[in-house]
Amino acid sequence: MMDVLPYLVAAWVFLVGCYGLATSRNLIHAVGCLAVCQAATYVLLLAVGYRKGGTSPVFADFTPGARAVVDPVVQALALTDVVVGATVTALLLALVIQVAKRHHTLDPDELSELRG
Amino acid sequence: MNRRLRMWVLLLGLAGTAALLVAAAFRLPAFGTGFHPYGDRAVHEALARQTANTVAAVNFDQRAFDTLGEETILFAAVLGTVVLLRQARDERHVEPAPADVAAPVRRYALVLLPVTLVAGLYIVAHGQLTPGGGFQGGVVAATALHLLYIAVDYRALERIRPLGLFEVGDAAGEAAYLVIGVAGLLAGSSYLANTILPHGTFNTLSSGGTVPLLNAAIGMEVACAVVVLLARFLDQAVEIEGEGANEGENEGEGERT
Amino acid sequence: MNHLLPLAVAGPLLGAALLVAAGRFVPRVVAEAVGGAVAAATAALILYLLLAVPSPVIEWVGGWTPRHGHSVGIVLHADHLALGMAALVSLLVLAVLVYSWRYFDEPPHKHAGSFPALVLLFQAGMCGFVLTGDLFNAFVFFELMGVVAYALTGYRVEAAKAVQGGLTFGVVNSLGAYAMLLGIGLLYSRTGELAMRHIGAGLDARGAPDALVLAAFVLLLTGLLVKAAAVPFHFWLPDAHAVAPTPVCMLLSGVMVELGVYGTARVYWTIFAGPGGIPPEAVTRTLLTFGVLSAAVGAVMCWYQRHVKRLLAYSTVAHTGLFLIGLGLLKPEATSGIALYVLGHAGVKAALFACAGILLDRYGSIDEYELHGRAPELRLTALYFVAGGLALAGLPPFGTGLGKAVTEEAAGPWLTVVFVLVSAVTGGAVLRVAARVFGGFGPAPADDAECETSGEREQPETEQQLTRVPDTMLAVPGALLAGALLVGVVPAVRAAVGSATDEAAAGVSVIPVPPHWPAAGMLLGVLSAAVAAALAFLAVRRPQHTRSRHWVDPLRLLHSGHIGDYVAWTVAGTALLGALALSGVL
Amino acid sequence: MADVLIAVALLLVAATATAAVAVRDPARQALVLSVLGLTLTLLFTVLQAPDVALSQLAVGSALTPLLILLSVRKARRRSLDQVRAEKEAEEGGT
Repeated sequence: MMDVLPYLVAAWVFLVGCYGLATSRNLIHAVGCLAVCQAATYVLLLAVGYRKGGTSPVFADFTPGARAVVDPVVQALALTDVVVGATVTALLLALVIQVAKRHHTLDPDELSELRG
Repeated sequence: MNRRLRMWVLLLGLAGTAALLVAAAFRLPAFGTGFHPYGDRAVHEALARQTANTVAAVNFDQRAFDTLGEETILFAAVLGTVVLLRQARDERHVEPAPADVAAPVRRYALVLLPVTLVAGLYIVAHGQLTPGGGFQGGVVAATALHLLYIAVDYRALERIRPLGLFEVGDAAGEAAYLVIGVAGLLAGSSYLANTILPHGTFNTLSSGGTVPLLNAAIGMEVACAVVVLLARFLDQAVEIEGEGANEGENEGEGERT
Repeated sequence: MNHLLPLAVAGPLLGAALLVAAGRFVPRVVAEAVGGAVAAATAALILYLLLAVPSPVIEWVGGWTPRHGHSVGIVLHADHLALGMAALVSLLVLAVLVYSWRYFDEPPHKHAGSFPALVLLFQAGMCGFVLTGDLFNAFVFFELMGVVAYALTGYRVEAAKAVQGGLTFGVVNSLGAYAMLLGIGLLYSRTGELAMRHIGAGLDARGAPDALVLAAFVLLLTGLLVKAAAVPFHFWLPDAHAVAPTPVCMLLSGVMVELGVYGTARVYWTIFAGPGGIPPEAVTRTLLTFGVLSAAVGAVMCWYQRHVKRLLAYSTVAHTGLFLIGLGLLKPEATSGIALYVLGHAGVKAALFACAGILLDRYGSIDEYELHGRAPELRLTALYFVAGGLALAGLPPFGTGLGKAVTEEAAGPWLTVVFVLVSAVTGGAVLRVAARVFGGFGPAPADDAECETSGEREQPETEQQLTRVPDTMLAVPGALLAGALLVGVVPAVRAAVGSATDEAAAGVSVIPVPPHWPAAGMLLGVLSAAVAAALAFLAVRRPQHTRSRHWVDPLRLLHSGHIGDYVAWTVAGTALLGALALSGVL
Repeated sequence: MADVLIAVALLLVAATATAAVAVRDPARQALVLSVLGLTLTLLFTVLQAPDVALSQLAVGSALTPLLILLSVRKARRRSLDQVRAEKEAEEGGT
C-alpha cells in the first residue's frame, strides 16, 4: 500500500480541489480550491523524488557520499512551484477584489454578464 | 447551464480523470524506489562546485534559468497586482483610525520584529549551505515589517514602508539577477554561467560562486515584492473606499502622500 | 551553439525591470518609447538568429554543455520553427506597442511604464516558451505568459466585464497549468529527466507505452489545449478576449492561443512520437476529434455574435480547431500548411482586432446592431475589415489562403469540407459586420438580447472618445494585413516555413517539396470567400428576427460565464482526451 | 518508522485538503488552508525536503491565508458600503 499511497493522495487532492472549484459558491473560496489543486503537484513531485533511507540533499552536516540523498531536482522544481502558486493566488485574489467591487457579488451564479 | 447538468459533466469528468490517475499511480515506480539519473548528476555537479546545499545549486546554478522565470512570475504578479488594485477613479482614500493595541501584544511584536528580520537575512545569506535561501528569507524578512502593523497600527507601518522604494527594490532585484546572468555571458562563457567567481571552499559562506549573489538578488526581490503585494491588499482592505461610501463624485482623485 | 540566444528572453525582462524601476520618474512618452525599443531590439536579435545562424541553435544556459551525452542544465533548442514563432511573437508585440502608443486613458498613478512593462514580460514569456527544450522550463514560461495575460486582461479595472473575464481566464488556465505539471511529474518519475529529448529517449528505451505514459500525455495536453482553447477547454477565451484591452486581444488571439498548438506539436514530436510514446493513430484520432469539435463550435458561435470582439474571439476558436486538425493529420505537408496558416492568421486576426478597437474608441460601442450604419466615414478601416474578412475566409493570395490550401491538399475530401465551411462562416461573419457597420446595408436588426453578450455602452479604452483616428492605429492593421499578404505571395517565406516544419517534425516522417499554391486549393479559397460574401449578403438582407427559440440556443447557453461550468468542462475534457487516446496503450 | 510518519502526514494532507474544499466560508477556509500548509510542511520535512518545507511554511501557512483574509475583509466592507449606496444608486443608475 505504501508503494502507491503518496501518488493516490496526490490524485485525491487534485480531484477534490477540482470538485471544490466547480461547485464553489464564492470566488474567494474558488481561489482557495485552486491552491488545493496545486498542493497535489507538490505532493506528487516530492513523492517521485523520495528515496527510501535517503536524507535531505544538504551536505552542511555530513560528508558527501556518506549516505544516500533524495533527489534534489524535484525539490528545486517544487520550490519553484510553491512560489508560482503563491503569486498566481495573489493575482487571482486581486482580480476577485475587483470583481467584488464591480459586480457587488462573489457568487458565480450571479455573474451572468458574459454569456452566449 | 443548470446545476444538475454541471454536476453530471463534472462527475463524469472526475470519474474519467480519477481512473486515469489511479491507473498511472500503479505504474509509477514504487514509492521510494525510483531511479534518478538527473538527481544523481545534480548532486555530483553541486559538490564539484562547492555548494553544500544541492537544492540551492540546482535552483541558482544548474537550473538558474528556471529560477529566473520563477522570479519573473513573482515580479509580473506584483506588477499586475499593483495595476489591478490601483485606486480607481470612483474610489477614495480614507485614513484608518489609530488603533489601541494591548501592551503585551505590542511588546511581543516589537521584540519579535528585529529577531524575525535578522532570521530572514540569515536564511538568505546561508542559502547555499543550509536549507533556505533568497525566497524563504525574503518572505520572512518582509513578514517582519508587518509585525509593526500588529504592534502599533497601520500608520506606523506606512511610515517605515516607503512603497516607491520597495517597488524600485523589487525591480532592482530582478534586474540584478539578469545582470549577473549577462556577466557570465560577457566573461566569455554563457548566460547565467557560474564561472565568473571562484567556487570557494566547501561549506563556507563564500562558497558556490555566483550562487550567493543570485540568492541575494532573489532575497531582495522577494522581500520587496511581498511588501508591495501585502501593501496593495492592505490598502484595499483598510484604506480604499468605493463609491458607496463616497458622497461627492470628484473626491475620488485623492492623492496619496 | 550561440550564447546570445538566452538574451531573447533576458532582454525584454531587463527592459521590463527598467520600466518598473524608472517608470515613476519618466514621462509616459519615454516609457512607451523604451518599451518599443526593447521589443524591436529583441525582434532584431531573433531575426538575426533566424536568418544568419544555421539551424538549430542549441544553447545550454549557464554553460552546462553535456558531457557524455548528459547535462544538468536547461537547454534552449531553437530550430527555425521555434525562432520563427519567436520572431512572430516579437513582431506582433512591436506592432501592439505601436498601436497602443498613447492609447490608454491614463497609466496607473506613478506607474507610467506598467503597460509596456507587462507587454515586454509577455513577450519574454512567449519567447521562452517557444525556445526552451526543457519540459519544466516550458511550464515556468507557460505560467509566466499566463500570469501576465490575466493581469493584462483585467487591466481596465473599472470595467466590470474585464475583471470577470480576467478571473475566468486565470482560474481555468491555472488549472490547466497544474494538470500539465502533474504530467511533468509523471514523466520525471518514469525517465528521471527533464530535457524533452531525453524524456522521449527514456520512454522509447522502456518499450511500449502504458497507463503512465497515457496519463502524462493527457495531462500535458490538457494544459496545452486549455491554452489553445480547444473545445471543451475553450470557454475562457471569448470571455477574456471580448473584454481585454484591444492591444492585448491582438496578442492573445494572434499568437498566444496558437502557442498552445505549437506546444502540443512540440511535446508530441519530441516526447511522444517514438515507440515508447503514443501511437500515431491514437494521436490523430484525438487531435482530429478536438479539432473538428472546436472548428464547428467556434464557427457556429462566431456567426451568432453581435459583440464584435467576441465574434472575433470565437473565430479564433474555430481557426485553432483547423490548426489542430492540420497538426493531427501528422503529415509533413499538413504541418507546413498550418504553420503558414498560423502566420497568416496572426496578421489577419490582429488587424481585425485593431479595427474593432478603432470602432470601440471612436463610437464607444462594439455592438454590431448598435453600430449599424454609423461608421461610413472610416473608409480605410472599412477596407481593412473587408480585406480581413476575405482573408479569414481563405481568399488567395493571403497567407491564410495559402495555409488553408496546402493543408486541405493533405487532408482529404471530408476534412476539406470542414475547412471550407469553417473559414467561410467565420469570414462571412466578419463581412456581415463590415457591411452593416461601415456600409449601413440592410435594415437595422431587431434587438433581442435574450441570451447573449451585447457590446453596447462600452467604455472607450482611450482617453476620450476619439474624434479622429490616430495614424498609428491605422498604420498597424495595414502593416499586419500586408504581412499576411506577403506570407502568401513571397515564395521564399513558403520555402522557409516548409523546411522549418520538416526539420522540427523530423521524427514523424521525411519529405520533400516546399509548399506551393495548389490549383484546387486556390479555387477552394475563392469558393469559400464567395460563400462568405454570400452568407454575409443573405444575413444583411434578411436580419434574424426576434425568435423565441433557435436551434443554437442550447449551445449558447453552455457559454454561461460561470466559472464552475468551465471547470467542469475542463475536467470532462481531460477525461475525453483520456478516452480518445486510450486505445493507443491497450 | 519513516514509512509510518510519511503515511500519517499523507493522510493528514488528504484530510485537510478535503476539509479546505468542504468549508464553504472563505474566512474559515483561509484557516483550514493554513492548517493544510502546516501539514504539507510536515510532509515535506519527513520527505527530507527542508527547503520546500520552509517555503511552504512561509507561503502556504502564512502568506496565502493572509491574502485570502484581506480579500474577504475587503469584500465584506464592500457589501456594507453597498447597503448604504443602494439607495443613492437608484436614481443615479451606475
